[in-house]
Amino acid sequence: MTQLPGLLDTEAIRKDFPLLDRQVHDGKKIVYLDNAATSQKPRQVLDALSAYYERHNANVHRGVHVLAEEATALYEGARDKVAAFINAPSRDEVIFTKNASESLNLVANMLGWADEPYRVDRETEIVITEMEHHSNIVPWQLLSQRTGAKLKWFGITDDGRLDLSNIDEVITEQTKIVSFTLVSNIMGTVNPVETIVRRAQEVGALVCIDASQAAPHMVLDVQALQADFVAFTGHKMCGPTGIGVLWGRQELLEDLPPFLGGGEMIETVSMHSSTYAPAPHKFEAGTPPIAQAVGLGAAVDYLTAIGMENIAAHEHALTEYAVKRLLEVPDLKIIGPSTAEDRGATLSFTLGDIHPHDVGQVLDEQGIAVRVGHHCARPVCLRYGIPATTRASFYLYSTPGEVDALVEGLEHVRNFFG
Amino acid sequence: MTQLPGLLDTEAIRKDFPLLDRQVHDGKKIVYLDNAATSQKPRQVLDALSAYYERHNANVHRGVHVLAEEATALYEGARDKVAAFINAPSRDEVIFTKNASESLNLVANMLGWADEPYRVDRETEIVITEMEHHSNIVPWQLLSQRTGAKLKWFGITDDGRLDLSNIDEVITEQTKIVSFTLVSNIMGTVNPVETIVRRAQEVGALVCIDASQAAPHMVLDVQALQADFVAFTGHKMCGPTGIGVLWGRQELLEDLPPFLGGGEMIETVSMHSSTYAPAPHKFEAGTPPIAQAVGLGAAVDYLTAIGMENIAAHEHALTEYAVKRLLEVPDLKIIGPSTAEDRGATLSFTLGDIHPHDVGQVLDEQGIAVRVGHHCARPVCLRYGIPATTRASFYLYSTPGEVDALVEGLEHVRNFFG
Amino acid sequence: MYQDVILDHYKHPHGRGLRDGDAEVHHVNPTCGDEITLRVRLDGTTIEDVSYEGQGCSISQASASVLNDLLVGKELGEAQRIQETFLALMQSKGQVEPDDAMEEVLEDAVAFAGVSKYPARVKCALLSWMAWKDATAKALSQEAKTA
Amino acid sequence: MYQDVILDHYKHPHGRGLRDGDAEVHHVNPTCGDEITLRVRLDGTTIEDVSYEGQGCSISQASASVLNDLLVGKELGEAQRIQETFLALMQSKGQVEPDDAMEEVLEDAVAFAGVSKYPARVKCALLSWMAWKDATAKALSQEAKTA
Ligand SMILES: Cc1ncc(COP(=O)(O)O)c(C=O)c1O
Ligand SMILES: Cc1ncc(COP(=O)(O)O)c(C=O)c1O
Repeated sequence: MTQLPGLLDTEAIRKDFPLLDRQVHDGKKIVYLDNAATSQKPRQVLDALSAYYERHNANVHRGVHVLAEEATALYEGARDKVAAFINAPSRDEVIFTKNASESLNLVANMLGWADEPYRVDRETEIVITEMEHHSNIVPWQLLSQRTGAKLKWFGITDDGRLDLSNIDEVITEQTKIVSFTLVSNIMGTVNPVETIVRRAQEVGALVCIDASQAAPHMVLDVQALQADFVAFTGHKMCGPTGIGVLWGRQELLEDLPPFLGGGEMIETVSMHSSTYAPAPHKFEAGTPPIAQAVGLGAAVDYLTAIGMENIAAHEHALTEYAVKRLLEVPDLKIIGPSTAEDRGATLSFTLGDIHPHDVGQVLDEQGIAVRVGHHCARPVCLRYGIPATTRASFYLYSTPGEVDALVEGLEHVRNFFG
Repeated sequence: MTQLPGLLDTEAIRKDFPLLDRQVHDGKKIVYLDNAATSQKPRQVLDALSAYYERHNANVHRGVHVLAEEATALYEGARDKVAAFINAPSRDEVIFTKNASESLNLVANMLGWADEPYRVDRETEIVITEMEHHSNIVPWQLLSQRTGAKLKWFGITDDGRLDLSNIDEVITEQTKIVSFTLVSNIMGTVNPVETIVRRAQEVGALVCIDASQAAPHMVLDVQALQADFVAFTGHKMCGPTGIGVLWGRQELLEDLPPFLGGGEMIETVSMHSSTYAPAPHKFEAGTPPIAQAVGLGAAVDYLTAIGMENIAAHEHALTEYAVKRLLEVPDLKIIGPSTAEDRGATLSFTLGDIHPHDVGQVLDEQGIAVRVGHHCARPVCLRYGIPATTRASFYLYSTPGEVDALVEGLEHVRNFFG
Repeated sequence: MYQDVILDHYKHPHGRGLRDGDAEVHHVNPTCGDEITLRVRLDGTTIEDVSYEGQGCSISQASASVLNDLLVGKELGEAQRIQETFLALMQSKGQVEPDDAMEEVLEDAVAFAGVSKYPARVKCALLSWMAWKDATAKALSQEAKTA
Repeated sequence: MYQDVILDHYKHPHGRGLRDGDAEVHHVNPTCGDEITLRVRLDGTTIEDVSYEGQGCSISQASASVLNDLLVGKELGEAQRIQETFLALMQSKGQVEPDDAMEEVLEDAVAFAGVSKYPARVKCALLSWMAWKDATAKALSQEAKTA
């Protein structure tokens, strides 16, 4: 067994994840390297879900019976946990959504319906980047189409970094909002937040950070980031599906208009008009994802107990090893940074002219789960003139042995199609 | 034990619901009469959730590995189950959302961004009713504010029915959409769909039905309803929180614009423009509530096995009994229909001048969980000049014994505050 | 939660009804529809009367009655101290066991300690107190203007 | 899934390259980026040539090669029957075990039976067949116009 400094005790950790014992294709133990798509869930999270449904299930808020009080305390308790996890100045800045995509659409729509000084219209500009997930592209394209605002973006360099050389032309006095990903979901690139935030602040633009690929893997401190909004999603960080988070600065959440209307988000309703509850409730219409919030709270507890610094160190060591081993595979070309510096544990590559679909399929036959395609970041594939990539992505339970299995698997792919 | 004709074998059914064994306030077994807020979940649904997370969890669509194929099959299989449950002409007409509120907002926003002939603007009118849940009021108020369309509504009669006497003045040639609830969540009233749909069709208006309080309790056949959109929510029908459904007619889903933008809902994305996937995916941005859809599929299986007609018959018998027993309580006044005809198993009432908060609290001390307040239907309270009601609502596991417990509990409340 | 003291005040409220005042406010608890109209009459810095009318649950009604008992006749500074003590008790989530010192200040109002365990009801207990604070501020600012 | 027959066609595609044609189409599978440019040349109702160029996975490439084998030289009616049989096989979700009659019609293409179990790959296998159908329709409508 390869031993690397900085690794976690994966033997112990893997015992918490029932799915990692799964066997596929006649008894092959699964090698799960599709963590950028979604993570597996520890027993602790599944237990929290069951306990919620078996003992405390009720609709939240306004109830005077025991179950309603308990469910409300659990749901709002999850908000406290998430707020602490991201070092939010106030728990009321944490909005629960259904996923990161809704969080990002929420920001775009708040601004689309906002009054001055936030209003986005044909006089103004929106800035994104070429390495965004579709969920941080399409909402801004829609906003741009519907308001007339101009959509601009940063390009990418040959080695998978943001090209900020023209930052002063991209972010201008017309810019109302800059939205970008902290970590690329296709290339693993970690972006230089400070440089972008500084320029945005100079021109008075708001900053929205897509932390979907960051929150699971590193310390996320919304105050240190100095952003105005930060979005992420539960299912990639050991939590259930069906829950996302938007953190936003309190004064913005107070000033900006609501998005979805309905129960829970109101203060008082008459047929003629309604007034809205204070944030976060203003942005949480309808019965929220109660059990899912409770599950996310348990996930945050789980990650915190292991320590986000330790998880980051583990993944860094593993990435260093994986980059080295992958570059030994003939004809393999990494799309994105080809060192372990300023990058996450997500590695995209091409393998000669073998199509990623074929790479993925033959790996699957060996029990190795990777993702193939454009990974909801098609502009990156267009940028590099490739139809798709094969992507292996690691998490706190991934091991050097799994990296070895991947490399062996790729050798097999090469022989198979050689 | 009271025996009524038409009752289900609740002794067997209750064994499926772990929460119903819950004891509160020093060993009192819970009497859960807050089913209009949310239902409890059978073991079968909790098992489906666990099995999904423990054995099949992966992100859906586009994956070539086993887990991704299995997760996709389970998620899309849930869509098949829901489509069959509501007798949808096509599975592609079933959109998964996070809750009924999102479903209703989705319809309002589709129309807000639509081109002719669907476009809602200052020349047009939107029709709702005074007995809607806030989730079927606020989205239309927002749409009306943002487009200039006029919002109109049907009033309510003294005995809790829709007042359709002026239907030809309310629904006119200017009406673009009529949105109303099939069953009132505060009064239990079952509304006369046919009359409203006929008039809407006459003037060429679309019809959206809020079936949140119907889907859990009766046969729901979207073709028989002849509506254009039908919305409901998973957590009230034995399913998990975090999942809702919007059914829409295929041609409308093809014609109408998307709402949330992001991964999964696109066909192809470039930085300059995007094209959208066909429905239902067009309306499902981001990672969907996968486990929650699977759970809802299991809920639908569970309900179907018992039989929606049987559940309706059970609740009808129980409601008849409950109405009779409640009217025996001095000073108790039912808000809404005071017979069991054309009404669901949701009973709101006032008890002399004892405030509902006090009624609910003292019932809670006896282990009886009811809801108090305006039940997200404040216009109904305004209509009847009351601050709030106490609401008891039943489901397939409710028993005549629980009705008796409620009536006894209310006697205690009267003595306590007498 | 329903201490006898609370029920007594609910059934036999003290000082209920609207009488002359220097300022009037109307407060509503939108989540449950509780309402109160409350007037304050000052004599210099002494509270001469707090009169009120409203509808709501036993907790909100009893709380208004207790307030009338506690504050009428007091100096403003003293009244404010009582109000703050009551607020702290209500926000204690059932963690505070009223001691003799607190009972000295709050008298009958210590009976509300149990209510603080029920987040949904804390607002009911505070409704009249918030209204009083508001009305007093209003009365003082009017006085300042006319002075 | 990767039958030897499929791998052979992938490594040594038949009839690859663009040659003269009566109509050309360009089809894309947006989910994976597979692309094909395909031309059809007709001689009356006989398919004289199907030429193509493209990029994609082994399944889509092999499928185009098999198509060329099967359809070139056939009458249109016959070709359509083959196309429909192949489509049915691909939509069978692995439920159809090709029998002799089917093998008679599809020859090497029965090797794709295994692909039908993989929903994500069925579209790859069908890409060239859909392109052929489209190109043929185009060629026929052009002919009709010029006739
Ligand atoms: C009639 C009605 N419509 C809509 C809703 C909203 O459902 P949800 O809160 O799940 O969005 C509810 C329940 O809360 C309801 O009873
Ligand atoms: C960088 C990034 N942003 C946004 C998303 C969207 O998250 P979700 O699909 O949970 O909405 C993802 C993952 O899919 C992602 O990787």
